[in-house]
Amino acid sequence: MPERDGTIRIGVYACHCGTNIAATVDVESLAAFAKSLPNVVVSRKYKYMCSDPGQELIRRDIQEHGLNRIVVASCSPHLHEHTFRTATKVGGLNPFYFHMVNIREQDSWVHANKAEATRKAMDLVRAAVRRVAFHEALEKGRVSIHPDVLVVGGGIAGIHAALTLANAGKHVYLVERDPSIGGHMAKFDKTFPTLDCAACILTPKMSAVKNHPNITLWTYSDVTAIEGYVGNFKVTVTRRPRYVNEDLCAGCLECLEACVYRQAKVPDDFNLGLSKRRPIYIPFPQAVPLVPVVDPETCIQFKSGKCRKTCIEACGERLAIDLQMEPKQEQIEVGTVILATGFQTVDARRVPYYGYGVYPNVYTALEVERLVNASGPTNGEVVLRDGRTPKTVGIVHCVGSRDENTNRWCSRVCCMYSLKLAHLIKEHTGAEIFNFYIDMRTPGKGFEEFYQKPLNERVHFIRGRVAEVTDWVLDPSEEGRLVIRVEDTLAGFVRRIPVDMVVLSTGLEPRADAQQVRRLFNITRSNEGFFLERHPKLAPVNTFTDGIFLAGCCQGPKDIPDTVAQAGAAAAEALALIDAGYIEMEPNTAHVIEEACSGCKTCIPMCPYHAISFLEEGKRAEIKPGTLQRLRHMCGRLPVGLYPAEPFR
Amino acid sequence: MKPKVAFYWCASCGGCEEAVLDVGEQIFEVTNAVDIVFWPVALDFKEHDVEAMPDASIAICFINGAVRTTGQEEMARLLRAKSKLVVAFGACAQLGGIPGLANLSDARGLLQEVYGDGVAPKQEYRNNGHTIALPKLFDTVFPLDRVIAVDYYVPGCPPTPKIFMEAVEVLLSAELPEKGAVLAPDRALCEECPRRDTRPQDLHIEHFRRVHQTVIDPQLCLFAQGFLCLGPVTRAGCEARCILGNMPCTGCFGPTSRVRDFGGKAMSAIASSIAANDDVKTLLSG
Amino acid sequence: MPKAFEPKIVAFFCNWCTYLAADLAGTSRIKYAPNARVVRVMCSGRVDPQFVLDAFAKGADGVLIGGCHPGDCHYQEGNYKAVRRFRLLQRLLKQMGIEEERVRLEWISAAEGDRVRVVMNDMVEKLKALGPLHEVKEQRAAAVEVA
Amino acid sequence: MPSVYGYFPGCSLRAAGVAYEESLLTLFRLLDIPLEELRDWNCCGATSYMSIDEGSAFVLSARNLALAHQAKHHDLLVPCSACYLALRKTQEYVEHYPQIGRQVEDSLKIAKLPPLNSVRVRHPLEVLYTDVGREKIRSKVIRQWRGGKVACYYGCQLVRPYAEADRDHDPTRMDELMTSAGVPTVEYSLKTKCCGGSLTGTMHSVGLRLNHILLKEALRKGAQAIITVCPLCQCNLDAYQSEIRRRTGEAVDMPIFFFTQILAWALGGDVQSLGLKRAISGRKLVEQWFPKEHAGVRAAAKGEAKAYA
Repeated sequence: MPERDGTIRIGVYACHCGTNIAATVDVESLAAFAKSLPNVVVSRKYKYMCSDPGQELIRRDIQEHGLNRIVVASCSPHLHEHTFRTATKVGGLNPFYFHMVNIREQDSWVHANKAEATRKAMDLVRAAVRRVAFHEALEKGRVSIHPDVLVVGGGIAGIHAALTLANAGKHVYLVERDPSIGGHMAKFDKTFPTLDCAACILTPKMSAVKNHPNITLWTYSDVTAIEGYVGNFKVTVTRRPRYVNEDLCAGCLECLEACVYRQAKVPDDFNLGLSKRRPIYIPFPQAVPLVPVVDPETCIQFKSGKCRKTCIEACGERLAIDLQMEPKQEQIEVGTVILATGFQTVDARRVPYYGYGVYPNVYTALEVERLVNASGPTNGEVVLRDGRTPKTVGIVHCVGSRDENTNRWCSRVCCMYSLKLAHLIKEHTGAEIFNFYIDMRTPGKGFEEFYQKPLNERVHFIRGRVAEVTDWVLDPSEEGRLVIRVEDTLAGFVRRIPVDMVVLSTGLEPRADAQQVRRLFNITRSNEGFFLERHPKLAPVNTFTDGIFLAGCCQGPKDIPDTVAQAGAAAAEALALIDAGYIEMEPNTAHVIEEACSGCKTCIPMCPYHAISFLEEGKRAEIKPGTLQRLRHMCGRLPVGLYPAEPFR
Repeated sequence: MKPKVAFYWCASCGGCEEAVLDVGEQIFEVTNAVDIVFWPVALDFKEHDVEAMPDASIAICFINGAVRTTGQEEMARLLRAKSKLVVAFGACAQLGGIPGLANLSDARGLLQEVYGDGVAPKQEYRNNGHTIALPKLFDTVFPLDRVIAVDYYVPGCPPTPKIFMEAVEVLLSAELPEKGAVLAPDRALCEECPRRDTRPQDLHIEHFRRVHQTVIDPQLCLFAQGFLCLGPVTRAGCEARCILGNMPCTGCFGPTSRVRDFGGKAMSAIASSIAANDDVKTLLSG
Repeated sequence: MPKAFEPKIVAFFCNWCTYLAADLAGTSRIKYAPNARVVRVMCSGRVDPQFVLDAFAKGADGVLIGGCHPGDCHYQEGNYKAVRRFRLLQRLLKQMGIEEERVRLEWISAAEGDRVRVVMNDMVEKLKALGPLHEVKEQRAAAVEVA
Repeated sequence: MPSVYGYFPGCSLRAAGVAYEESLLTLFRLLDIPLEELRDWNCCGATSYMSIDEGSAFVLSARNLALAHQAKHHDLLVPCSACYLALRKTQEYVEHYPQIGRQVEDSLKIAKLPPLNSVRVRHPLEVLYTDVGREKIRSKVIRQWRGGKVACYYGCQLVRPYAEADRDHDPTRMDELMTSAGVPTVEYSLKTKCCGGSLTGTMHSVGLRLNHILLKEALRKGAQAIITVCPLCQCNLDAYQSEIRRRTGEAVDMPIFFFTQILAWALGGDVQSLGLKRAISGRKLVEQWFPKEHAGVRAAAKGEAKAYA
């Protein structure tokens, strides 16, 4: 729609949002007020501006009244700015001739006094009407997307995302900090609610990663630097030395046997210290890649330089073991990034009254996962540290979850894995099992049905938060056992239940280094510390940084099915960008007004993205082509020449 | 008949008056072209002579200095009535200039500061049946356009001969510039600074200096040396005279047309060039 | 009876944190004082001192700038730039006779909806105690007799 | 470490807990740490008052803090756990609840006392552990322990809710100090459980039961004595053992010490100046472990705490 003789003709639309706005803001007077403002040609109110008829109003008015600027007073621009820009465009105007006024989130919902809220709405609308006249028509630029993808974290989330992308023909760099991919899932025995063997469903995917021609797998590695922006990230990956050359090693593992340590003496991280390993080791039998690692902290050669180096001898002609190996930096370019950095379980010592670390027979659930696992430290035997088989077991739910003293959130998986462990321990030992829960939460497909299984197996369920796990004795029957003190809130009295083994169902929390990762990738964390998604419902795998997506528990606690679903979604989001080949950039970036630039260079070091360069010829500043995307903050520090375009003047 | 021109000074050091004469022999070109009808510093016309002139009979009136007293305000209003064009001449008339520094205090504070407990000037003095009254001080010093409508601005402390001659030329020509224009280039001083090329592209200033504290390098960008040179935010047109004298720019030409608040913008530019890697704690604690 | 003084606040909120926090306050139905008018900027680093001075010149009693916590800037270091300028601006305003409490820089992350309430209410309370900015200014314009 | 600590004895140390004060003063003298008793101190406002009229209790409590401020004390030593908690609670509430803060301030104004301040309320356990340190104590030990194993019992008020004197659920500092003094301790999982508190007076059988559990478990863990930091805990555990014997027929008879008694003895305190003669239960062990001939450093006479500073 062409402008009539260059005059500004504004349409203002005030939204009731049902009663969300109308209950606190007098929308009628707001619309009347808007009509009285300069350049306002049309002013309307409507029940739901975001609805089709609401948008249609805008379109029609643009055509019938020759409007050339649109102001909508409704909700937050984070919600519907795009909607109304589109409506403006459909009406035939440049979408940037639109401006939005937030009178819901920042007005009607936060104020109680109707007169005050209405006054505020009027002020905001007046400002918007004044400002929208300055808006300029902007065209979206395009930036090409590098087709390669970086996936950070090789747990089930990272593995699934990487495979999805690789199967779609994209090249993926999968970076894992541990010596093997597999993550937490590799430690599990069975998975709820189907009791699939975790290894049986995971290891094929791990091998597929290793063998996929489109996946470059770097384990024992960290992303140490990233710069650039969506479509064009430059990433530095530091590969820590594992002292065994991945290309030369055949995975025969003879070096492990040959180690001068006859007895394994180092606590095994993968088995949470429940077993021992040698200084040269593989984390677990199905490790991918199946290449040993030398731990310089415990290897005699590293400590004293006086080892017989029997490992090197055993390796023989392969020469795969290289104790001189140095960290190596890899530089890659990718267009998108999927973060799947996972979680950590709560340190059970943070709940001192449950006695973890004090009484040897108090275990964490993850430790018991290893105990019930056939390839675990006890070959699947559930035995106590002294070798006895427990006759009674107490499983304490919500350790480090739903707790003001540790973490407030529900960790979502503990109820289900506790049921699973109850079943597995029962199966392995026939022990009498007590579950202590606050609420049973089984909100997944087949979950509630699964709850029936331990119920039918006569596992006891006691509703009440456990007060303490202790060793003090009231009754001779408690002698030598652990006593769980709990208020049974269904029976209505306090109970003391002596058991042989206590399993603490520890919750999920952000990894200790989540803050560093957040800074590195320039994303946001939510209050509890997990990475923040762009929108909790409508953009659950996006971040506020374009081109960086989230998958799995780094975004919040979730089970394997949800993790895999989210990993697939993240891969799909990345694919959508890659297959489009380009991304439309928000055009509201800085630009240089050439005739105003005096070449003072003040702006050049100001830009954190190094997007401004100085042209010796003509002595002018210039925004480097293709670097506009991250300049959206419009450089408030620029003295004269570099001026922000609309709408963020 | 030659067009009539007037000069007047308000709160001013007199430098702008000299600046007119600084054009040297060219002054005769001016006097050939115009009739100077009022110029207290040089010619013996009085206020009542101006009062006697018909309204709008003066073609151009150049007023320098800020408005500090009621007397200056009265003269400004009188000249406005008698002139077709009023030009705020020099930094004080345009922006407030050095007299504007008095706005850090009020009038009473000012008198206290200057005279203390000594002999203060009297508002009225009587002798032999005659009374001499002093004009009253404003609490605030105003630039000229806060008191009367101003048509054009000639910046500078003082305006250079070149700027002055160009202004006279253009104002006598048939094609007048847009009302309210500042008659100097709308670019920053760096544009015409002889040291522009010596400013590094990645400037991070670690220490600020005052000119008396150190030996000033006569070649290098003064801002890069840590002096508060206002070149990046100041309007060009002075031909970088201070810089040629090895002194940082004090901003007498005022801001360019795109700057809303000169001081604010200057501060912004300075703050932005402070070394980026400050300790965060120091930053946050101020 | 004269109406109680209600301070006018102009707030500049960063699009990525404080503006989202204010949205969150809304969705959480947290109630706070209605005195501020929020201007959305893409980064607290975009807040030119000119904006603040202009707000005061046009009748604001206080200016609030909301940015991301140090280290959390969406544009890497915009908030550091903001804090530098803010420190200088505070000194300038003090010289101009504008009390320090009238301009405030707060770090409010997208998750801190309640912090918006706390800061807004606190600022309104402090400004009420200070009174309007412009009463002082009007007085200054009058002519004063010399002795 | 301040050069002098303000000292707030509280009522218990002048009544049932005299032994605590006697041994504390001896111990601090042995360590050359001057204590200066707060002049004109009053009730800390503790438990019972706090639950009947909180406002007045805070004012009472605050007066002591204000006096400490007036006397320019940086640290105020408060040996009784109830006093310690009452004073700490007052500081917290005054700071976080403006209404209480105003009430307290108004009342102090009437008494012409300065408003509340930042006096640090310190329990001797914390002072000995952090300010003095285990090293120094170990170096000053001159008597070798010949008694049996002991159970260190911390009680409730010292560490909850303000876990400043030690960790809230698993305090260990008394155990560590005992080890430094060469006294063997047992793992005692009831170390922060209820001693019966004032229930021994109001609901006697309930209080007695709680009390009994503590004694029995200590015995079961192989301890021959219980060490305490609180006059109420000490009194409860010490005073009712004969009644427990009578009611249950169990042979409970173990001495209950203040940790200051043990430490002062180990550092060479005069056995007469440790209040040991005031023990009710386990007298035989007391006499055996602390023979009369152990003379040595004495604290100044009662009420003269200031003089020896």
